[in-house]
Amino acid sequence: MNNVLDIKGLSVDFMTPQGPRNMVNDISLTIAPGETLVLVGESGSGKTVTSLSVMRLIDYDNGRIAQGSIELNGLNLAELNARELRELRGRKIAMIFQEPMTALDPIFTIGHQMMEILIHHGLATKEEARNRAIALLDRVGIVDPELRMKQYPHELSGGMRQRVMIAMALSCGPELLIADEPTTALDVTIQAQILQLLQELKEEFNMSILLITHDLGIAAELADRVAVMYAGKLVEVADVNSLFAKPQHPYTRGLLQSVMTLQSDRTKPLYHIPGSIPSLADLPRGCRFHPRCAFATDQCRSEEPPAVTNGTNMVACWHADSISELPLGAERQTVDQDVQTAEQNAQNVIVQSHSNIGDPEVLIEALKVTKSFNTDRGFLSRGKQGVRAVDEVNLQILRGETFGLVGESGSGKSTLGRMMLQLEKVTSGQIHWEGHDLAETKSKDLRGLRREMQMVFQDPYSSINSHWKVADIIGEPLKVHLSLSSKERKERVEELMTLVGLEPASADRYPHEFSGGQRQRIAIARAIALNPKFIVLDEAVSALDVSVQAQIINLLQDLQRRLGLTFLFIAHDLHVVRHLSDRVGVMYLGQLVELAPTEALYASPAHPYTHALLSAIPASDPSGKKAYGLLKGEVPSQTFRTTGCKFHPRCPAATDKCRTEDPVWQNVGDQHLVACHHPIPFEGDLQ
Amino acid sequence: MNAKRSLFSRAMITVSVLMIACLVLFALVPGWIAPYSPTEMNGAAILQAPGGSHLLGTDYFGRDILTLVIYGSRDALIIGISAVLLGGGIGALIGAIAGYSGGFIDAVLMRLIDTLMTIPGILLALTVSAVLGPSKFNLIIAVSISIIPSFARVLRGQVLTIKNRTFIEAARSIGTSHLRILFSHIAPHAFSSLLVMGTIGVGSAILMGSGLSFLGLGSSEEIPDWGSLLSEGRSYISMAWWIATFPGLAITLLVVSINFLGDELQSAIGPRKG
Amino acid sequence: MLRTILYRLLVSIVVLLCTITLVFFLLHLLPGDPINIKIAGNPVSPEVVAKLKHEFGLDQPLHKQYLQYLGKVFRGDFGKSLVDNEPVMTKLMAQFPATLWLTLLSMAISIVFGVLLGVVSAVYRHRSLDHLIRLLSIFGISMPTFWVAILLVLLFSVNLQWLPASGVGGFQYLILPAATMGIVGSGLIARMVRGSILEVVHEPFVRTLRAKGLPERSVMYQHVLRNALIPAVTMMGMLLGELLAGAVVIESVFARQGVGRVILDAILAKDLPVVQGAILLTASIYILVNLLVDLSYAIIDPRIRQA
Amino acid sequence: SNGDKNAPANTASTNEAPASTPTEGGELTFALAGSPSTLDVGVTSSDIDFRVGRNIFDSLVGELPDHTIKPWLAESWEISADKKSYTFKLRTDVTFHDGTPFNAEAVKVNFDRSADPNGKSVYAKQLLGPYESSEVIDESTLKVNFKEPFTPFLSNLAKSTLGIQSPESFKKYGDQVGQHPVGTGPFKLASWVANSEIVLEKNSDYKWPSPAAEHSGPAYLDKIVLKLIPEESTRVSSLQSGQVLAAESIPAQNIVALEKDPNYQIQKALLPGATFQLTFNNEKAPWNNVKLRQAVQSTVDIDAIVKSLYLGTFPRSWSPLSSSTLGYDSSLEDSYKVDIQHANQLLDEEGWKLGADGIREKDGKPLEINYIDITGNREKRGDIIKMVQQQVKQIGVKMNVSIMAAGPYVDALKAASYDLVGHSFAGGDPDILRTIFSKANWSTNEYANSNFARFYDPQIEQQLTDAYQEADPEKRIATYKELQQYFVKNAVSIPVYVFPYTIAESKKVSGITFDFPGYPQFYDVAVSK
Ligand SMILES: Nc1ncnc2c1ncn2[C@@H]1O[C@H](COP(=O)(O)OP(=O)(O)OP(=O)(O)O)[C@@H](O)[C@H]1O
Ligand SMILES: Nc1ncnc2c1ncn2[C@@H]1O[C@H](COP(=O)(O)OP(=O)(O)OP(=O)(O)O)[C@@H](O)[C@H]1O
Ligand SMILES: [Mg+2]
Ligand SMILES: [Mg+2]
Repeated sequence: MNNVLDIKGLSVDFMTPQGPRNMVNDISLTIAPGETLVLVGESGSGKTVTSLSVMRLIDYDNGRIAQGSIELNGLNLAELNARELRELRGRKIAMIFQEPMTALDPIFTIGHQMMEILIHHGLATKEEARNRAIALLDRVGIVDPELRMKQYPHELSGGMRQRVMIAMALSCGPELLIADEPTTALDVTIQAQILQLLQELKEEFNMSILLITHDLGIAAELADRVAVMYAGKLVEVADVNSLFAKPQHPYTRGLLQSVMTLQSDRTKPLYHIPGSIPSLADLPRGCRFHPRCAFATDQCRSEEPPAVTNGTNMVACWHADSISELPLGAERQTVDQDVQTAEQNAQNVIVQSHSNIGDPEVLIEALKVTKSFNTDRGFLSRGKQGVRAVDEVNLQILRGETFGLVGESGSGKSTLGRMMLQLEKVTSGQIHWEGHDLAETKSKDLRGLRREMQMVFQDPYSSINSHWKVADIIGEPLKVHLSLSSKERKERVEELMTLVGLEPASADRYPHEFSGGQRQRIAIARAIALNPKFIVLDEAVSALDVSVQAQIINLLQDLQRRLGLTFLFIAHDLHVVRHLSDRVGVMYLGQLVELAPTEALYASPAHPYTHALLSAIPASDPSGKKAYGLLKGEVPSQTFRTTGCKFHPRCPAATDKCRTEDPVWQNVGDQHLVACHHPIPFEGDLQ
Repeated sequence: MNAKRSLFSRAMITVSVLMIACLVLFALVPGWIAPYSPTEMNGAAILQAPGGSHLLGTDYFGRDILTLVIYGSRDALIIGISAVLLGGGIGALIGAIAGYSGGFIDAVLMRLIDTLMTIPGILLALTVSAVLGPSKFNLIIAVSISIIPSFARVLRGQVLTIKNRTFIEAARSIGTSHLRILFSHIAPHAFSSLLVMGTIGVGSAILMGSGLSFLGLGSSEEIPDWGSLLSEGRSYISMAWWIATFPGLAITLLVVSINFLGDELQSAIGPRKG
Repeated sequence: MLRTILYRLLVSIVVLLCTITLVFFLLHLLPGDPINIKIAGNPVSPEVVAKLKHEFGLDQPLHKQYLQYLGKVFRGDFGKSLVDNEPVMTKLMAQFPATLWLTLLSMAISIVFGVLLGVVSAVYRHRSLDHLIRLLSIFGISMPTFWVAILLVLLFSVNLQWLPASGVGGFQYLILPAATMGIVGSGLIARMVRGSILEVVHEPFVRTLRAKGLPERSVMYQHVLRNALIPAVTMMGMLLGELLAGAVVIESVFARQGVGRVILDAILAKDLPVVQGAILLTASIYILVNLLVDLSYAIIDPRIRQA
Repeated sequence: SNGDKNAPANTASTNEAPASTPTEGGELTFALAGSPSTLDVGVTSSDIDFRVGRNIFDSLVGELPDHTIKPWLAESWEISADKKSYTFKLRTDVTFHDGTPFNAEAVKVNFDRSADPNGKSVYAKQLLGPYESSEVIDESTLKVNFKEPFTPFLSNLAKSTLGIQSPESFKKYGDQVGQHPVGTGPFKLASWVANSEIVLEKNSDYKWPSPAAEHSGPAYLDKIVLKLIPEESTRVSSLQSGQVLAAESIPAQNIVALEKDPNYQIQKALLPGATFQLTFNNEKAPWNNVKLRQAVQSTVDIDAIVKSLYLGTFPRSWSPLSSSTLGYDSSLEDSYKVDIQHANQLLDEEGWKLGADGIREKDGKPLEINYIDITGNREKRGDIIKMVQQQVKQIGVKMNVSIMAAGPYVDALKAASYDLVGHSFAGGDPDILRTIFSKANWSTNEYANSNFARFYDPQIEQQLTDAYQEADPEKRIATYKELQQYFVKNAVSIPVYVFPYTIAESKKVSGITFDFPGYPQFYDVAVSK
């Protein structure tokens, strides 16, 4: 077969202050014409480095191809000089990056940046370049391309910028398009639009695509073949269907099982791969996966498994043959035991839990809460122009429940959560805590109340102070609120660490010595240190890799059960929300649009927006590939006030009434409320 | 970062550290090193050229230049370090408070700093020391005042970014007091850039101090500082070049070393700026 | 945009007011009676002292003096010199052009050499040329200006007799003083430009540009440099302040006329109205330049332009 | 000591330019050691103003180096019998630069203005002493009346301080007349850029030169460009780089170098008046004790100081009066010498015993000298103190030096909180002794004054008064000699050096002369091509 791209035995080294370090090790990959190869793997596994090596862009980051060859239609890229490479880049191979926000030069117009590439490659005169750029922008779905040509990147939304990036990548008609997590930074609805666009364009432009993602759902939907990376090595490459149906490598199997689906059993703990991905600086001997592998043998511990090719499929595991025959879930037994031992450890800790679990009494309540931010600072413009981040939201959270809050970026989820904890002053409305108005509470009493409510944040890297020792981080709330002796505090910290599954012995270490998942455990330990009643979990697992995400979710559920906690769980990942929550609220542009018990919401979303959100989720099952129920457009800016229902500009079912009248809350089922003029009637199972 | 660069840096760091260590040693125990007494005026040996019994020559009092350069390091370091501790400390505090409080307090404090900023450092120092009179103490005050704004600005910026990091919000959600947040959470993060600022600040304080001495507003103690030695020697430049040249060289080398270390510290903190 | 300009303008005026106040009280609260200094060492009767005090308004309570001064400043009257009775405004305006030319030329030298060296240094980063430039620019900012001035005069005026050692006149009189200040300025700018280029080089968009296949030349000079110059512009605004202040030393070493000299003399003579006027002049220029810098930001940087 | 004994005030030191016929026209560039603040000589007190003013304003009389008074704008004069009135006969052919005729009225206006007790005049007022009034007898006759006899008057009159300004200019420019000087002199102001340069232009109508002049008619030069260069080394570099043809106030170290250079010549004038002296606060303990003062006097090695700092270019001073002043007592020269033993003995006798730290003490108090001075190392005075500080250590005296800004300095003078202060006072007449030692000139709370010694002795006070009223030159000189002997014997102050006003010039320049108080005159100057 004549491959567009043929990578053979590629190894990449980076010069670091500590000397050269191998980041990608002995990778072989091929991509056929018109094929989509999806490269999946957890954070830090070397996906980006691989893709940059293909472009030889690692040269600019002190990277170096140590071994192997990269052939593009027979031309070895590893041996080209800078000028020859320049001629290929952008023209034969194009690339789209993860961060659309920063991937464009902020001080040049979109038009300039679009035309530049055509002119530099000598493919067009200025005039032709302009026309071609406009046509391309039009093709990637940008409205008013001529106007956009004159605009600067910051004037465009993230989705639009990513479209510009795509248009730019397409402009010279490349043979290979590399897309490195092109949708990770985008909302689900936008992600769906972009992915569909890529699908369409692939056919239209007849290119091959190397798509990098950590989302198996995306892989399932788009891939012809999937390559799985682990710690700088390829562990499995397979046709998409066979990979999902019959994964051969234990890591692939683990990944697939960690993925949550809309069908997973909410009451059971999630499967997770134990441990975490090793640092490339400190790799285990033998198979790099062996410390986390349920099937590891002595051979795995000492010898590196070779990549065994079998048709288009390839796997690097000593026991691939035997393992692939096992049904998925065979590992579960072992892992469940693992969880149980952790639980047993925790049992020894005396936990003082709150009473009246399950009492449906309201713990915290938001009454017509509104939050406006002034966007323009300075006293010349006080008042007027503001963002209504949260707009008259009413919400009750009951004792012991987990309330899930979903919605696209900027819909006001975090702001609402922060107002509930009085970290942000309400502009109007009230927050009632056990019946008391928090706004009326004196700041001294409020400090005391803080013991009862805590927060866990999205980013485990920035939510704990990197200059402090773990013991001090976890001990801080104890120090602030209780006058314990340092010995008592130390004991309590150790208890807490055990409780969240951290080694108490590591109390004297600094955060940078921990993995992301472990850091999130530290943050959780800090949050539960004072036996709070209520915890706001703001995207608490969004930044984590799938395998780690599952561990944390299990931990949270476990803690909630044992400590009688009440959770406000904020997330944009609908699977995760479904798994954890008892009830779910959907926010759009600062307003709550739908509120329902989890099962009801997922089974029969009543609001068109909820429906669109659910249908935009890629299903991690290649057999269930579907056409997206795409939502048009993007979330409009909040400063731009619309009359009527805020969702109407994007709503497929919008009527004149929606454009003029604010929707009122309707009851469409047991505790199932929706703010819509035309709720979707119950149709039975969504799938 | 490649090997070659670290070689250059390493060599320079070594030279700088040695240089500074030398001068600190001079400042601590000048008497052990200097060949003569700094106040000894040898009428029989005025304006002697370098060499012989006076390695760097003598000035018109017949004092040994090498001795004076060695003793002068004390004043230079005292002025540089105390001005940074005083002015930098005040500036950092103002900046931290402004950045952390935000709103009205921030606006007021920053306008104050802007005001200080509009009057160029040396002018401010000149005015202060002209009015207070020339003494080492007043010189330190003058130099301190003029370095307040830069510290305040940098620290405010630092605090503003740190303040918006989630771990600060986490601390607030725990109920940690503002004072504790400022000093236990924010301070350690701002420390590294404060260190860089401080290092470079010592250099510029030494320069400014010697400038004021040069203009005749320095200290009038028995042992001259480098700035006054330089100003003393400048009218002898064509007759006895060594009087002005060596103290000038001493200032330059000290400040170069300090600045170089500051640079290296900076790139150690923000490795990308390399 | 208009609002931004207005806002900045308002803040500038507030700052200027603060400066006037600060300088006024700084000078008036510190010890030493200016009239005494004026007549120092000469037998003058108390009546004359009183008369002089009255003439300069120094017999009034401080707050009255302050209000009067403020009122006069608003009418563009900075009072008159205690030493020679010349109106401060006239005095300063006569001196200002010389300082302006000096500052502008040294600014030009600083920018031309600074940007050039900074760019070369960044492009050849971590190579010998870069090391050399870094070393030079550190030396540039670390050498005392008066020392540099002395050495330059010794070389170019006394020994080579190429350039005049002092005074004001044609362009050749400007060269040495401007070069002295330019050495510091170029050092500062070179370091700044190098640093900000190296920062921009690591921005993700640079990777995009390379991925597009643009030649390194246009990546560096067209995109990176332009982005890097934005922060450098602030630096230049600040530099102007430094240079204006540096004029105090340079003008005195080179015996040039100029505001710096006036300030130095006036400070030593405690000629309050002149010191105040001169500092206000410097401060106003500084404020004005930084206002312009802020606004020029808006022109170079589209992100701010639309804000 | 330095061979300057009995030397005339003007010494063109090295090779004088050959006396050929001077070239007419051309311009002289001259580096001035400061920036005049005003050229209103009647008001100012600053030397630099008078130096420039000398060439713009003429005086009624001129004083020659031998202290004889010669007619200038006044053709002759008579002194009344009671010595209180002077009647001048003025020249009638003189006009000011602005065309105003010079006459008795013009002179009266000048004197009245300077003597006005409420006027701003500082030095001129002092020079007019007990001035009472001026009477215009006729167009060319003026009678000046004093309240009491005032012998220094004629000598004072010769100074540019009492140079005659155009009365029209007072009316026209008011306060600003200092920026627009109008005189009768050989040069008139053409332009003035502050801190940069002052340009003087030839007065082509000039035909009333000073008695010391060597030619008649207008000046040779068309133009004089006075470059204002306060920084001494810059001034010298400007001369060496050929930017100026002549420069004044050349520091010692450069004099030495320039004297050796065949392209330059050096001219010096020892300035008359009170020399630079270290004056004790004679009122304050412990230095009100003459023994203690004498101990310091025999410790300070003036020769060493003068040699180190001025490299032999400044003569050492033995008397509070400069050697070029009328009545200077040359017998004081070498009248005392460095004698540490003697000094120690004096201190021992007075009960000041050496303490452990090498400082003498008595009643638990250390023997300290608090010296104050103003910022700026003018004429290396700061350096003198540094040397003195080291020298007095030998006899166990600790010297504290505070160098202050102008404000605090004046405050300290008023408060009389110092023990020692350094100062000089330029002036033509020996009456300057009254300025620095008369009780009338003590500082009060109100303002600082000129008797920094805070010296008072009724008998000496009487002698000072007698001396300035005495008309007989012989007797007058005798009194002044007595006074000088007294001040030196009692170590009221320690004279240090006589300031030689020095001009270095290119060999192309000839004819720079000095008037009596030592200000340069450019009237006879010519610049060869
Ligand atoms: N310029 C560089 N210098 C040194 N190390 C680097 C460089 N770029 C990447 N690495 C290291 O290479 C390893 C692989 O990184 P890579 O970015 O390819 O991971 P990834 O799979 O893309 O992860 P993510 O999902 O987080 O994007 C990481 O350990 C990273 O720290
Ligand atoms: N401090 C603030 N100042 C101004 N605007 C703010 C501020 N905080 C939030 N906003 C605005 O309020 C809106 C809601 O923000 P919020 O962070 O609550 O959204 P979110 O739903 O949590 O989004 P994400 O999923 O991106 O975290 C956004 O438009 C945001 O720009
Ligand atoms: Mg990546
Ligand atoms: Mg959020």
